[in-house]
Amino acid sequence: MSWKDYIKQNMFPLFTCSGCTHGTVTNAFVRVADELKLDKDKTVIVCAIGCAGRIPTFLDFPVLRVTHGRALAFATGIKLSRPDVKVIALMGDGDALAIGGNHFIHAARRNIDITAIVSRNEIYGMTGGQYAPTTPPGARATTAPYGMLEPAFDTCKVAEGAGATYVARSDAYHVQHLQRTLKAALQHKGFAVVEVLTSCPTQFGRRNNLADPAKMLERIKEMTVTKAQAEKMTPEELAGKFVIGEFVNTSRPELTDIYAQAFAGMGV
Amino acid sequence: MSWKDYIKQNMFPLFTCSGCTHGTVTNAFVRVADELKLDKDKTVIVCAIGCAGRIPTFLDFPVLRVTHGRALAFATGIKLSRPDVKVIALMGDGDALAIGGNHFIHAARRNIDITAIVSRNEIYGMTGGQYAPTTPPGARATTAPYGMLEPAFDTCKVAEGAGATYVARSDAYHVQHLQRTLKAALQHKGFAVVEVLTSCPTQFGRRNNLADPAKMLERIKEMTVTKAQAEKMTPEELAGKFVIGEFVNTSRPELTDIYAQAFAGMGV
Amino acid sequence: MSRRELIQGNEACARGALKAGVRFCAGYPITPSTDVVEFLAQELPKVGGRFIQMEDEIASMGAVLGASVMGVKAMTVTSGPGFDLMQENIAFGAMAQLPCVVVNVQRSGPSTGGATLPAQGDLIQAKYGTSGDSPRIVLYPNSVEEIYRLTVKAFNYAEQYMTPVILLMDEIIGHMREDVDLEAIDVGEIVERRRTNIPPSEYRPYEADETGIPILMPFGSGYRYVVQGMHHDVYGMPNLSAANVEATIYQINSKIDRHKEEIWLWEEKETEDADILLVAVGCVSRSALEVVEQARKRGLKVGLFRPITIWPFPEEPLSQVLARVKAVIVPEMNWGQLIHKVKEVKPDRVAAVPINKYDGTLIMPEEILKVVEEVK
Amino acid sequence: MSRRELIQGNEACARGALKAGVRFCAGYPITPSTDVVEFLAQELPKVGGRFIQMEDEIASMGAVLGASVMGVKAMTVTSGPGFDLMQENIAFGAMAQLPCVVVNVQRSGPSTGGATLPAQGDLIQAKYGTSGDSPRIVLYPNSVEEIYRLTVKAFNYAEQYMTPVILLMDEIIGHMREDVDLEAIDVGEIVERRRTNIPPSEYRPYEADETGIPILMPFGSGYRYVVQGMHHDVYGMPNLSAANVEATIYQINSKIDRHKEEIWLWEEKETEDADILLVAVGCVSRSALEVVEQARKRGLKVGLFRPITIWPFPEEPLSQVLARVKAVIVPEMNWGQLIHKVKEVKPDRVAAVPINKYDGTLIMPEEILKVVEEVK
Amino acid sequence: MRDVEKCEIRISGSGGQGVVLASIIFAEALVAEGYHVIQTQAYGVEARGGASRGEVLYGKERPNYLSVRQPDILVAMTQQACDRYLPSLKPEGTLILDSFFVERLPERQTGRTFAVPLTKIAIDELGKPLYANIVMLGFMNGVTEQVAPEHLEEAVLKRVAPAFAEENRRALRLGYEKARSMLNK
Amino acid sequence: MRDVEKCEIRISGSGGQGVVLASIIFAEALVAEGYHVIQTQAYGVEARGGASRGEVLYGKERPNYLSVRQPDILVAMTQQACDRYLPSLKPEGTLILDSFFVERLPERQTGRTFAVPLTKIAIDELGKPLYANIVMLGFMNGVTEQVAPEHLEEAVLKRVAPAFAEENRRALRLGYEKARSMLNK
Amino acid sequence: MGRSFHIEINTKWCKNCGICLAFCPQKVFTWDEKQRIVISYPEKCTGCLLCEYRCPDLAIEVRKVEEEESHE
Amino acid sequence: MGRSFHIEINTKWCKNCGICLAFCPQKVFTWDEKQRIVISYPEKCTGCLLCEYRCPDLAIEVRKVEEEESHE
Ligand SMILES: Cc1ncc(C[n+]2csc(CCOP(=O)(O)OP(=O)(O)O)c2C)c(N)n1
Ligand SMILES: Cc1ncc(C[n+]2csc(CCOP(=O)(O)OP(=O)(O)O)c2C)c(N)n1
Ligand code: SF4
Ligand code: SF4
Ligand code: SF4
Ligand code: SF4
Ligand code: SF4
Ligand code: SF4
Ligand SMILES: [Mg+2]
Ligand SMILES: [Mg+2]
Repeated sequence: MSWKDYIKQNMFPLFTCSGCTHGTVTNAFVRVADELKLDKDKTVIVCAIGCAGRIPTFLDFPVLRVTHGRALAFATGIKLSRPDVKVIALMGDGDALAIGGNHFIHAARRNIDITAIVSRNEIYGMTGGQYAPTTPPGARATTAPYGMLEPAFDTCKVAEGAGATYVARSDAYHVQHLQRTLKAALQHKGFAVVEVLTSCPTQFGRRNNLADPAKMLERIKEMTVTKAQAEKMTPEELAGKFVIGEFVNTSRPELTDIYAQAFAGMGV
Repeated sequence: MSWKDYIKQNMFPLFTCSGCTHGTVTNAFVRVADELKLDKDKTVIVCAIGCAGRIPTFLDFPVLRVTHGRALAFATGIKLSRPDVKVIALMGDGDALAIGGNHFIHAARRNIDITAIVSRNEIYGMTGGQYAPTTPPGARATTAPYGMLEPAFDTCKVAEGAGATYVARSDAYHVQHLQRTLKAALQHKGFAVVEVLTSCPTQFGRRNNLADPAKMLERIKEMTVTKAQAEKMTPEELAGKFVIGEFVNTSRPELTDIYAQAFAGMGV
Repeated sequence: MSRRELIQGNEACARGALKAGVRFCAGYPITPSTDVVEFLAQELPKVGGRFIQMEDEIASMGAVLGASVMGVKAMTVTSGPGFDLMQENIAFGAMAQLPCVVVNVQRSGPSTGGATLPAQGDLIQAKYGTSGDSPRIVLYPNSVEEIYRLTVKAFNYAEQYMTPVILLMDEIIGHMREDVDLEAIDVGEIVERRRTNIPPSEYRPYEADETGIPILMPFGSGYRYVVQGMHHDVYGMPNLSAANVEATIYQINSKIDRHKEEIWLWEEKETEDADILLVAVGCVSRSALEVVEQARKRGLKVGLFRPITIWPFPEEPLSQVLARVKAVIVPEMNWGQLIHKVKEVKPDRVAAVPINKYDGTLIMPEEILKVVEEVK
Repeated sequence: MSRRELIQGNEACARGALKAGVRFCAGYPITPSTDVVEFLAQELPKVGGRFIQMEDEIASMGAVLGASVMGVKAMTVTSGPGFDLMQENIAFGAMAQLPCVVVNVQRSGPSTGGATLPAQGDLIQAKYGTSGDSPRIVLYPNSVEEIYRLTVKAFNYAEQYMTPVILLMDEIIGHMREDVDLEAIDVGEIVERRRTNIPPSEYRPYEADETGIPILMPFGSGYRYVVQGMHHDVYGMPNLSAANVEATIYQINSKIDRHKEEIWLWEEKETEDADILLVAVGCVSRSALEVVEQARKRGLKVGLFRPITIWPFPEEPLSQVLARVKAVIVPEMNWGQLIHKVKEVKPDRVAAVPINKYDGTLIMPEEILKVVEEVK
Repeated sequence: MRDVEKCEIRISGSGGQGVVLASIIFAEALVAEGYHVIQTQAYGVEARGGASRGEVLYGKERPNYLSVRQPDILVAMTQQACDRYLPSLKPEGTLILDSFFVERLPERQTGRTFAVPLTKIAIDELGKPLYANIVMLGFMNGVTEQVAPEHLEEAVLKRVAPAFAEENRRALRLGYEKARSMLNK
Repeated sequence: MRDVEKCEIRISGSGGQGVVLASIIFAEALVAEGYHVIQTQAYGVEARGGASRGEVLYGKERPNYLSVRQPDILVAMTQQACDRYLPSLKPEGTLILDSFFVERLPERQTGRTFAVPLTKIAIDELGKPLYANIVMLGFMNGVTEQVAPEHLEEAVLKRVAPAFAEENRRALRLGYEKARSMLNK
Repeated sequence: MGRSFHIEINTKWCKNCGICLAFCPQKVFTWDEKQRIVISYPEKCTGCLLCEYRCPDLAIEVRKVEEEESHE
Repeated sequence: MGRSFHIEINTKWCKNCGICLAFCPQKVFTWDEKQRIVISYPEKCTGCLLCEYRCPDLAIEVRKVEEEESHE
């Protein structure tokens, strides 16, 4: 097996824009899938609507692509009804955190064994560049013609506050770090969240003088710092930066295990 | 003016069960309203469905009682369209955190100037005793006939993770603390969350050998510790306890202020 | 007689679901439907099934469809406002062709309305609650025994036609208790999802065979494909070509329309020689039955046509009866919904008289009888 | 001629809303409707208004109603799946009698379907998308100019009848551009919410006067009462007595039904002597207009009846026309929705012929003409 | 036991008095007795503390209609319930009142009326007001003789916690005996 | 300019080529020219990089029907677009191809066909391929003479960033001159 | 000049939950035979107001009374 | 025994975004006149794989080649 066995090669190229680093997450994901030798027939990918949510249809897994924002709700039904199957949710930031925010925090609370990967491109790509709950203050979006007025979520803090047992951030520039992080998340038992900083040159870039894919990735490079670096920085220096690394890696009983234990000996 | 001017005396008694301490929150609220001399005509109460959500119809304010879980969504429209009006959302725990969880985290992110008071009775009272995302593990509910299997939210951590600028917890036993806390929250500028531990003798109590209202309140007394006490306790000792007090009290630009500044000089 | 038990309508629904083989239920509490999930929360673990209370109705419906894609018989239960919230995902199920059962125990609305009051306000919504052309099979029982049988039927239809099926109830039939011997009821064959032996490499999940109904192999069984709510090709891949869009919409709708004669269920009571026909469903049909009895005693030729499948609406059977009668009376606990289907079908010659009650109480036989006397 | 501009349908909608006095818009992006909110995001601050993108459509609809209760003219804009999600809160608006405008730019569905493809699949949902008996006024324009005028009308109806009004569009009319001189369009009077001088102590918000429509004083104006979606008394307090339930449902529905003749809007083209009537709405009605022209040239007596208010459906005006024709053809871009209303109204004598296209493309004049030739 | 063609019972009171449960128990006893039974209730979740009622329709044939219109037997365990439902009672019907709560006794021209301090009996003899509904069932059956006492007892025991079986049996007996004694004098 | 009773134009290409924008600009010029115009497009968000098209219908009367069926003028800026839409072109209609991308030139019996390296002109003369659509507009108007050049220029300037006005003007002129030169030979 | 406290229970609002009784530091309240709350020892009241604040039905009021007044 | 690397771009998948070019530490790639990516200096490649991992279209493969092989 190689990473190519995890994609539908005959469907490629991807439908995405040139330089869309959602694809970089896919790239890392399939390599880690290969490294972990994920069983394609005992794994289900759940995704939804948006550019990030469409890419998984190009993966060679059983793929359930659901209504916008609802990946984790469907995933919960999958996992609880078939706990033996590995469940991975691949989501856009609007998908996971705007309309899907409630399922996100409840999946975290339940600590159900799902790996949730959120591609944070700071915009609604698919619908043409509206602001997301991750758009940086001041940035332009079609619905923020005077610059983004709302504060952005710290996804990792939301996940942690809600109870996720694995929480980490990586990005599309630091691809090796990204692979390591995805690997750790996929091996974690319980609800694992990885936020990946990505870039949308078409809808975010064009409106923010960053239409060039390489420039957008350069920006990610510049705005990320490791936990070690962050520790040495002042709050002012940290403003606008994203810390990459693991924030939570802990263990508490996983939901389908709790069910299994509670009902052990009962039923069939 | 006295606290009685803040209720519709002619509609009393409350519809609630004997010993339902949602009413104790109401009691504290109207006293603080009186203390702060809230202008009844420049304040709007928003609430929704559930026992906690029905009590506010007995308050002598303009009251918008909306669909289950949506209080903060409606409140956002109220506040943004009329920033001069004070907006207070009174919610049940299912209302605020189960179906309403997404609005809760987004209101926190936006730091919109709304005071959100969540009455945590650890159950769905109105619908007859189903489990809530706050029901303690092991407790019985009609939908948890074998005891609650899911972990409960730490509301204050969720609020903090999402960005609320005032976060505190109090309870229906420590009524003076409760009044102080509500007062601080109501005076805070930005999104303020107060979780109040309350008791539902009918639906939670009956199923958990605590049908007696006084016993249920006794339980709250026993399960609460102050921050000072908590600091001296081990994690084991803290298990199952709730810390009362202020967790976040910070300041960052408030949403309607940001709008006002961004558009100052524009328009009418 | 000895095994007759007093059983609540909602409980009969849960027991019917277990009989049909339900193994997953996700729900969110809402009066007057909650008893169903409470019963399942108790019973599912005993048969190796799972119940979960989700964060809201959207999530419940999502989780149910998640279970369905794994090949598990799944259901959810709700009422009015919750049914509103489920619509988008029900339509997803229709589009993705995932079987499941959605029980809606109607209450008085719109909006929060009256949680504890009976009404029949969701008849049209049950079919047309979503955007786009979403097919629906909707069943509406009128007794505890029938609730049990139709719940089984609902699962059977779901699996057979690969689509969400709505079981519509009302507060009265959901909460009432009747004596029944469930064990003695012959529910017929329990339908299981079709399977195929086609090797995965040749499998085209959304290519319908002569039945017009796709065979969707459960995820995790060695067949890898895409299940989604966007227009798609035979592999489930997103595709917006006119041919694919047409094929998708045709497939999901025609599989019901083509088989409507096998799907239709209805009851006729004394319609052979009726001058006046009552058309009624659910709790109101029980009053109507009483009216037929009492009217016949008075020498009035009154009959009852009771659609049991509300959707697809049994148009032809009804129109056959309507061809014989002089007038049709449609008592319903809403502002007027069933009447529209009746008007669509009825000949010009036949007067259609609505009786609408929307005060949260059951239409009484006397109220119908009064109109019968006026119309006759 | 000189002030004619090329304007997009969606933009005309936003500009109509501004003309009508909209001061609050909450939305959630969804193709093909998003242009409307994008335009408002740009323009609202200039008139002291506010736009916010909420976390989802449920929240958008909630925020809009929150603004409405403060007396602010408010709107939201969505499409298919988002419209599904808004239903519960739209019904809340209907029940609480809060005016607002909901724009639904239809796309191909059900579910995610085809975001960029035109369809007319939400005609019935627009009225019956929620549980219970929820009244709706639904307007459906067919040109850029009419979008502008009907958006103003939608706000006028909303404020006049104290109810949410749906402006239904389709992808084609939303995205097309036509040359219009908006400034020159006379939109008539801009309706403002009624007010009262009754002192707060005597104010009973939900006691309808002879118009049947309540006067709801904005919150924050010195009147304290309860606005809610549960059945309530004249003060808005929760109340489930049969009398109150009946009064609530009667009030919200009859205020539309009683005034339907003032609300109805429709267009007739060459119907006086028509043998064959086309009934069509939105983008399809433009093809139908072309058919009328071409058919007349061929000597075929074809006319068009275009409902502009889809709900309340202009039954009487249509039935008057139907009384004169021999056949009626109903071309629509769905599996068959408008046809049901037509069948309800038409005499037995008149054949009703559906043309349904659901492949995500516009029905072409030729396709209709072919059926005209067959029917004639 | 009496042989009944068709009968309607309404048991009314307030939220916490267990009137709905009583109606279910009685309905189950009627099933055991061989009747076709429909039991319904005014569902009280949104009316806590407010009026509450359980109803039973039964007969040799399955009743069509689903709601009690004119009860043959009316039980009222509060003043409010009595005031509200008395008009619906058949003129010749049987009225049973809990005189502990119903202070204004109604005047009736026809039919039998029994004013019994059901709750007081429960408190005095069983220590808890919550047995009042079971006392009532015993009493009602005592005066109306609809079901064999053993069927009623079985039905009660099926619905209460086994730990309290004895108390419930006693409550039933107390009610039944009260009925017999009132009928005998 | 020509006096046109009724006309349909289809401008087709791929996602990033600005064909929809070009159709809007041309439509605006037509409005200035006094026509009643309808502009539509195949909306490309879900078809990134895929086929994309803008269409204009216009005439002295307002067109009823909303979609181009048989264009009088077809512009194809990619091979794919050319292959796909050529069959719809009126036999006597005008075909304009960007020969930088369209490598297989179609054979037509009737009508005019212009193969022009639009994108190459844009790259060579203006340094950026993205001016190709404006070059195309100049060219199209040059060969079809539907609108006064000043109306077209105004329409272009209304839709582009002021900073790039000069480049756009030049692009227009390049296209127009190319047209004139091709027509003259 | 000592003080005493006047305690008033609004019996129309009170639901006899017993919370005031259970937590009054001075044991001012008792039950009657119908399980209703009675103010049995008002003289013991220290005016801590806890019962007033805790009452879920807003049914208690505790008022300070000057000694002289209370003599009347 | 030295090594070299064989770089292959799947031109059907590559969208010429330029990310590989911009971030290749060895400046292996250049643009052609139609703004397409060209592997101009394969010999400079150190096999760091960053281009392969960063490519959003999974279009690059870098394979290690033993010197001998690469001579052929
Ligand atoms: C209920 C619903 N609302 C809105 C939409 C429209 N929609 C499609 S994708 C999307 C957001 C895309 O943003 P994100 O999730 O960040 O993904 P990206 O495209 O940026 O990868 C939206 C709002 C929808 N399909 N369904
Ligand atoms: C959309 C919707 N779903 C479900 C319900 C039913 N419902 C009413 S109140 C409630 C929960 C009540 O719990 P909580 O918010 O904790 O309030 P409490 O009654 O405990 O004070 C629910 C689920 C509803 N009204 N609307
Ligand atoms: S629009 Fe943005 S997110 Fe979507 S494919 Fe293009 S670059 Fe990626
Ligand atoms: S059910 Fe519980 S929450 Fe509701 S009023 Fe009774 S005690 Fe309070
Ligand atoms: S606390 Fe209030 S409601 Fe409870 S018994 Fe005391 S006075 Fe009555
Ligand atoms: S004020 Fe304090 S001392 Fe006095 S009755 Fe109340 S709780 Fe007891
Ligand atoms: S990074 Fe990939 S897609 Fe981009 S230019 Fe290089 S090979 Fe092509
Ligand atoms: S492997 Fe490294 S050195 Fe070689 S081409 Fe790729 S990025 Fe450059
Ligand atoms: Mg995004
Ligand atoms: Mg609660």
